[in-house]
Amino acid sequence: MSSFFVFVLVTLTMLMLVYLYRVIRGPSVFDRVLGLNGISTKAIVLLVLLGTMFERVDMFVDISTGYALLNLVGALAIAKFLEERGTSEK
Amino acid sequence: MTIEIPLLILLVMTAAGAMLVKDLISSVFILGSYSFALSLVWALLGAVDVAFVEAVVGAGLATVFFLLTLFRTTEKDDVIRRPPVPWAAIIGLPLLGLLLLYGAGDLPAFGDVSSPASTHISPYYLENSVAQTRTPNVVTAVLMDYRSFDTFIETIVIFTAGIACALILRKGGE
Amino acid sequence: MTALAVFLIVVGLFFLVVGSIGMMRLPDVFSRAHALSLTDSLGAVFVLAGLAVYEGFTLNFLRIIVVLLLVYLMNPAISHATLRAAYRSGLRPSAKEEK
Amino acid sequence: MKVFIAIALFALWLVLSASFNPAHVVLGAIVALIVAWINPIGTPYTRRFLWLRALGYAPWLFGRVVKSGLHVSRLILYPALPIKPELIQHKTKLRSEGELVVLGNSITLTPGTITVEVAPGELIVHAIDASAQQDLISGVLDEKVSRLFSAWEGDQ
Repeated sequence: MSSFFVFVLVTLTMLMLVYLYRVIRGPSVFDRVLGLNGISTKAIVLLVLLGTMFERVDMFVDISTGYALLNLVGALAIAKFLEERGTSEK
Repeated sequence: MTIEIPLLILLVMTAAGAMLVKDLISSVFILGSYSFALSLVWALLGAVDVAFVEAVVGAGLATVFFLLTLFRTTEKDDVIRRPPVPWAAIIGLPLLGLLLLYGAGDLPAFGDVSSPASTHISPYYLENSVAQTRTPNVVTAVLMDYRSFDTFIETIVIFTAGIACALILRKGGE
Repeated sequence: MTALAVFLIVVGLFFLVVGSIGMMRLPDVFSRAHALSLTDSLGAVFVLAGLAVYEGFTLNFLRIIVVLLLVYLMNPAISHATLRAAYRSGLRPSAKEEK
Repeated sequence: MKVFIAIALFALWLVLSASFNPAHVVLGAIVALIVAWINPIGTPYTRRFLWLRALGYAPWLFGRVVKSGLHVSRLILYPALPIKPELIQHKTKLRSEGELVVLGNSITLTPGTITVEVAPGELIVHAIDASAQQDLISGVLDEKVSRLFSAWEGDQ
């Protein structure tokens, strides 16, 4: 079971690399926001997975709850500001 | 450990990406993902409280503050400045580094049992913290229980700094 | 129980992989948001559900469920906000984007 | 209603804190009561949300989500990428904030469609291809959401 978890963990990290490509390349600001959001979703899942691997889910779930809430606040703030400013780039 | 390698690759890639990208906004986003990766590494090493702080401050607050600053200024640096070559720094800093390395030679070896850091109070924490505080992580026990007032005041300082930033950057200020 | 957990996690991984393939392939912001928020949050929900099942029906099960609900309610809100910002700042899906 | 919110908050506290010390439990109860008491519920234009019917709605929605998730996955994996993204205007009879929130979120949750802009009585939806819009055009979603709320109340 533990090797299966390692497999899942490595896969998730690889997927984060894909999203990182989108963050770096993404033609518009919104692509970057979406990419960052994808990375943080993976990070939330990864944290719970790490907790299961270390058998300390109670501790790690707290972090991932904090992650999720902050991610929500941050993304909404970013969207709000992008909306007010309009985009100068394409 | 094999688990850490992809995360470390991710860390190096995000750090390099944040430095190399021209557009400042994407640099901010890449820094955000760098924080995510870094806090995953902390969590993997077992330092859960550090991971939490990294997630909250690095990935959450810092990104928003950087963005607020960028919206107040322009996001592209269109003037190319060439600062004069800092000869004093180029010569002086390596010398300082050598001095520090020379000083580091006198430090006790890593994990030395008889070093001052691990003879005074650390054994007491290690032996008694679980019984006294019922917190499984010693670092957390020291930070949150034995030195809770210290941590509390630190939190107040950080909170004040945050409020000050929010007031300065407030929308429609002046 | 473990078999069910593995099954759920594998299904979730499938959706996550599809989501990131979509992130690479789809042409503009609006379509990419589909790949991100939907297949992706579906995948995350499946993986989290698998982990919860693996954990067994204790208090930790409930806590993972809380995280799961949070992810599930949060992702649509974020993608909607991002898309609305894109729409209001003048991006349209029909406009061809230069790569 | 406030009592209900307080109980829900208290349950959340219990689950997240996972400690049954009397001190912690009492503190949680006090905080839950204060938070529920401070926050106002709804505006005059709110129709009440019926929680029991939501319990029936959620599994149905999840079924739709999985089904159309598979559909979108097939679209993405298909080599020719047969998508036809377009913005559509969706007229709806729903007016109140609560209904619009539930409807918009449901549309966004269902793969293939995302709510882009919301105004009372009209939503702009981005759909990835024609078959993803079916639920919307046939009006199933509107009807289901409308049934989640009680009759109008307040000074309308």
